[in-house]
Amino acid sequence: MNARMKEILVVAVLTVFCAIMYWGKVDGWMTGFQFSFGLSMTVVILIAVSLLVILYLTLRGKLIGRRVVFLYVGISVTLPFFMSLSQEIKISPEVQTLYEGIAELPPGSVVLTAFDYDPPSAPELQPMAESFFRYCFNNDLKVVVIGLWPQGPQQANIAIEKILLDEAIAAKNLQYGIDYVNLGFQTGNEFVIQRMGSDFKSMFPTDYTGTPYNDLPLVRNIKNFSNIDYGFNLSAGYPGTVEWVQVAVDRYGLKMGAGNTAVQAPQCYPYIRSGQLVGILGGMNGAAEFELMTGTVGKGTKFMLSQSFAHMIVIAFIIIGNVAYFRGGRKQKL
Amino acid sequence: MRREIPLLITGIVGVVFVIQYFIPHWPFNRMNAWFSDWFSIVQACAIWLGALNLIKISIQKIAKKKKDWIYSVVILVFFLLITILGFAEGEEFREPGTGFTWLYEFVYTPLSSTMFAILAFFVASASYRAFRARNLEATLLLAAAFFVMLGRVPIGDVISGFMPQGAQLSNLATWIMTFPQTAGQRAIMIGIALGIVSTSLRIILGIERSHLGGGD
Amino acid sequence: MEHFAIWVAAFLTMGIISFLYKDNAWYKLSEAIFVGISAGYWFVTLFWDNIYGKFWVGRGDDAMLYIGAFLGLLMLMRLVPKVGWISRWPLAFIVGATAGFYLINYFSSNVMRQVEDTIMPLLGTDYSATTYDMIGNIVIAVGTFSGLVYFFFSKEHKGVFGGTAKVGIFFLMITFGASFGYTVMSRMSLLIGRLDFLFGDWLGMIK
Amino acid sequence: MSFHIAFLLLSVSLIVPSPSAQDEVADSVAVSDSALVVAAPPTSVIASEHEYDDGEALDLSWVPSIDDQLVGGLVIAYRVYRSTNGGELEMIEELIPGANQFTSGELSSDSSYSYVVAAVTTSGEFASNATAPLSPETEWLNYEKKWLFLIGLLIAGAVMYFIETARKGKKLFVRKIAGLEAIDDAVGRATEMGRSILFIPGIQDMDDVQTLAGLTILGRIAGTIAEYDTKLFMPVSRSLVMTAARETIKASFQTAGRPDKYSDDMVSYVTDEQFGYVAHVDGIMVREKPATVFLLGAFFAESLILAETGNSIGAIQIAGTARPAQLPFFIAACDFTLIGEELFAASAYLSNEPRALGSLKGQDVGKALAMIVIVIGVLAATIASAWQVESMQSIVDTLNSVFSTN
Repeated sequence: MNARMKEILVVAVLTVFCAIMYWGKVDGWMTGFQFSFGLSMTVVILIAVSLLVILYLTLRGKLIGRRVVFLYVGISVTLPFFMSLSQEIKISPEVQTLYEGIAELPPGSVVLTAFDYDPPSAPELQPMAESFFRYCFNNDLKVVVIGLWPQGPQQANIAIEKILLDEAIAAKNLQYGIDYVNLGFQTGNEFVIQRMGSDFKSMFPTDYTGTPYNDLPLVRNIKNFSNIDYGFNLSAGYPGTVEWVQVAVDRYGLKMGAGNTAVQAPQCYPYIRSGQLVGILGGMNGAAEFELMTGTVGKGTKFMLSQSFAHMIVIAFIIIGNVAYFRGGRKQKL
Repeated sequence: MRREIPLLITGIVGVVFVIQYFIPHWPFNRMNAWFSDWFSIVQACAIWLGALNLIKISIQKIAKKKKDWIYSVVILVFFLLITILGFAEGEEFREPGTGFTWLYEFVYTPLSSTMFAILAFFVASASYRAFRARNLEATLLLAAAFFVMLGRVPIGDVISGFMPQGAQLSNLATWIMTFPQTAGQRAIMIGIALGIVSTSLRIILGIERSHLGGGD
Repeated sequence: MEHFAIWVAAFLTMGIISFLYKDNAWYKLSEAIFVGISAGYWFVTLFWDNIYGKFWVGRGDDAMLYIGAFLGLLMLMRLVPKVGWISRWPLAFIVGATAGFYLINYFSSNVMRQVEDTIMPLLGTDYSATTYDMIGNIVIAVGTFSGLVYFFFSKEHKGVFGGTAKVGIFFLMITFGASFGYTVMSRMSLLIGRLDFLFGDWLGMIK
Repeated sequence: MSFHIAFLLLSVSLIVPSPSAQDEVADSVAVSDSALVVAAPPTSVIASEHEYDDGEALDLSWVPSIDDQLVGGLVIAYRVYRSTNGGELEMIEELIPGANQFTSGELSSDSSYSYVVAAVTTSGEFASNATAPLSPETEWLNYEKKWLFLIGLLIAGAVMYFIETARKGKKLFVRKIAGLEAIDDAVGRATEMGRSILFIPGIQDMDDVQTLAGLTILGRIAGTIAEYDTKLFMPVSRSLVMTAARETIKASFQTAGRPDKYSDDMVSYVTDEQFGYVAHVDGIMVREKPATVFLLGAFFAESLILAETGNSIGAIQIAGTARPAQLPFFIAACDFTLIGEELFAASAYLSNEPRALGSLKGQDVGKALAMIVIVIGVLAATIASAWQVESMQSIVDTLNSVFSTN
């Protein structure tokens, strides 16, 4: 069988698979598909056994290629979606301090949330945004949203819309303009923060719908950072937490916590040690921990199983790689 | 002259932007704001140069029937499609329901999310290949990555369950992140900042000037 | 329309993923669509946000915006070969402002602040820190110091100095390893997000 | 003079109580039907200049009413009133009991302001005397930043001193940096193999110093490329970078005496979108198979996608960035990595120009200063807290205040 034939076969198999799955969706028998506990364990054991086989092959001098690694990553992330297994979650200190920082705010405090991320980072940051808003609305904190990334405020709206459907929060009958405001996006990166230090209104003359700043009761009396009780920045890169700390915290003394993608978080750790940040939610784990602290179950908790599996796979391959190295495959390049 | 004037502009503007930090008085207190405005306007003008270049290259490729020229047609078609929509739909081009938004939501977003997501695979293959205990430094790299990776997911504590409270993998991960990691980051950050100070000075003093081109 | 949209998104998603196997027509198509759409997206967005939204709307209130427009115009002179050299002026302006701004900002936030934070007692009686914190503080002080030694350019890494630089490299390696390990999580979650789309939104298998 | 009298009148009217307060007194009495609660007004209300600002604020301080007690206190709030240019008093802020200061913002240095602070009880308001009218002033210098200025000046001075020393011809020692040695070899390798060189200057625009650093390195290696007559291609994600990169390469080719070899097509704009750009560069990498890949500039999440793809095609990769978060990926996937500061040192180092090398010496002065301060500070703080030595503590406090940026 030549390469071209193989490719055609792959595409055909994929098409059939998609067709069956889609039929399952339309028909309904596929929805909420779950492995039983026994089957889940069997799958886990099968994966483990196949890894042992790879280890054995490596010991025999047969190195696997990067595509095999790719395949395992795909499997390890996908299968846990359908497994009925649960795991325990522990709270880390930086999440604890962040939570305490918000918990001590009296009702009516104004919280500024800066949405500095776009849809690609949403899996990590959206669960944080949702549980943060849920906490704020449940505890009568007033929320002002801005974004230094163009798509940030849209992400905020998605989160708010979802949270407002919660029964407890729907019962509060929150009003836009009074209980929360979305001022939208502004270009200019850290310069925006800088200018907000003297005047919010000059940077956000209207909210995202075009309502003038002064017609919004919640923000009408907010001049600058001194009228903000707490800042929360969800960031996936530049501009993000580093800029907020450099300008809003260092220059204007804003009290601030942050939710970062896991990659961004290590860079901000020095800021926790130095007290420039109250706390950090790092990655999906941070989101899951925050969900636990605020007593809700969201996607962060749900996806942690896939997360754990993926980590185990990466670790397994690091071990296999080292076995290959010590066995003498030192000159081998993947 | 063509070479001196830009150098002079860079030097003067550079100095002004340093001292504005120390002067709260007008006009220095407005400098940052003005610059951010000006920069975004220049940026928006410059993108015309980029876009025209993209069009030019695509057309060249199509005209010469170079390999894979058909994909240049795709680039052109989609570029023109979203541009025409964006301008035709006017100021409200980003409102829900516009064609522009549709393209953004169902074409742009999935593409960019997926490109970002395939990093997961590369992270795995890079770990497999690079984290090998070749020498002491590589071993430290490997060990730190190994423990933090394990400590960051709940399963780490299941593995280290036999250890006393406070000495589990998640605590180790936190410890590595809070102390040695912070120390390393700090040294890097201080170094970078000094590097930036010196590079900026070289630019302001006109020692680095290749980006301003030759004297034609 | 909704169905069609999700199919389009799923098609493009899998096109990109197929690159992992090898470069192929599906990927090339997705890539070309991506380049065309995103270049157009920014072209349009920058026009409406910056030229229209910032300059045209705001020019009455802030005459300074005309300077920006002037710089932008000089930039566009590049299209006219004879006077293209003038586009170096706005470039020179931007480079100068960036150099000045970064110089002072990084100096204050990264040098001053980080040095200040490293000044702390390693151990002590009235210090409320635990042994855990004390060891940590020692690690931070030693790590920061030796890391700086590593970056020192004026002295060859030999003798005691070289030994300290070596310790600095160890710290840097731990830093990189830890950051890498920490990042794995984030990258995996992105993939989780995409697969959630494929299996949840598209195929409807996840509730 | 009439101005002052007006104020006197106003304040008097406030004390017994002000018209607006009077209404409230009437209201609350009517509603609560309780006894009148009288409290002493706040005293010693002083308005003063808010220091080192641009003339937009005044500071206000006062001694709280003696009836403002933690237990059984009568005061439920303080209200701050402001009069602009002798006009009517308007309430600008309500503060919690126990408050004794307030910064009044949004002012203009063209007007003068006077303030009255009133203690509020359930029965009404009891106002202080009005402060003398005061205009906020714009300062020309922010003295709070004087240490930052001095230390900055010291380091900048050191950089300039060494630049000058080097210019005069004094030989300065700068140690070798691993990755930089490899750059020429990498260019040579591409030439030998008859393949191309790919240069990526990061994905940020010209307003990031890292992009500038990447371009200056490009300037250095473009000369070598011109000499070797190797093919260079450089897709970029920002139009301004495209313009600047073309200028850079053109200048280098001219200096190398090969202006004829230069072509605008070496640099092409792709898209501003991070991942669209990466998708394209990845595609180019596997199709063109460059022998050498340079990744020098500001990188974000794409760092590993690019570096892993480059690795899979067997290219020699030299990377460098000052984004700490991305360094681990370059270390893992590239052959040589310029770590943070080394990226900025690289162009100076490659240029072999004495002045540029001198600036590296100046940088070292900064590092030496940081190290000395850290050693002294940590020792002093340790001694101070372990043996309660006052003098040591004062050293620590001084250092902290000097290096504090707030």
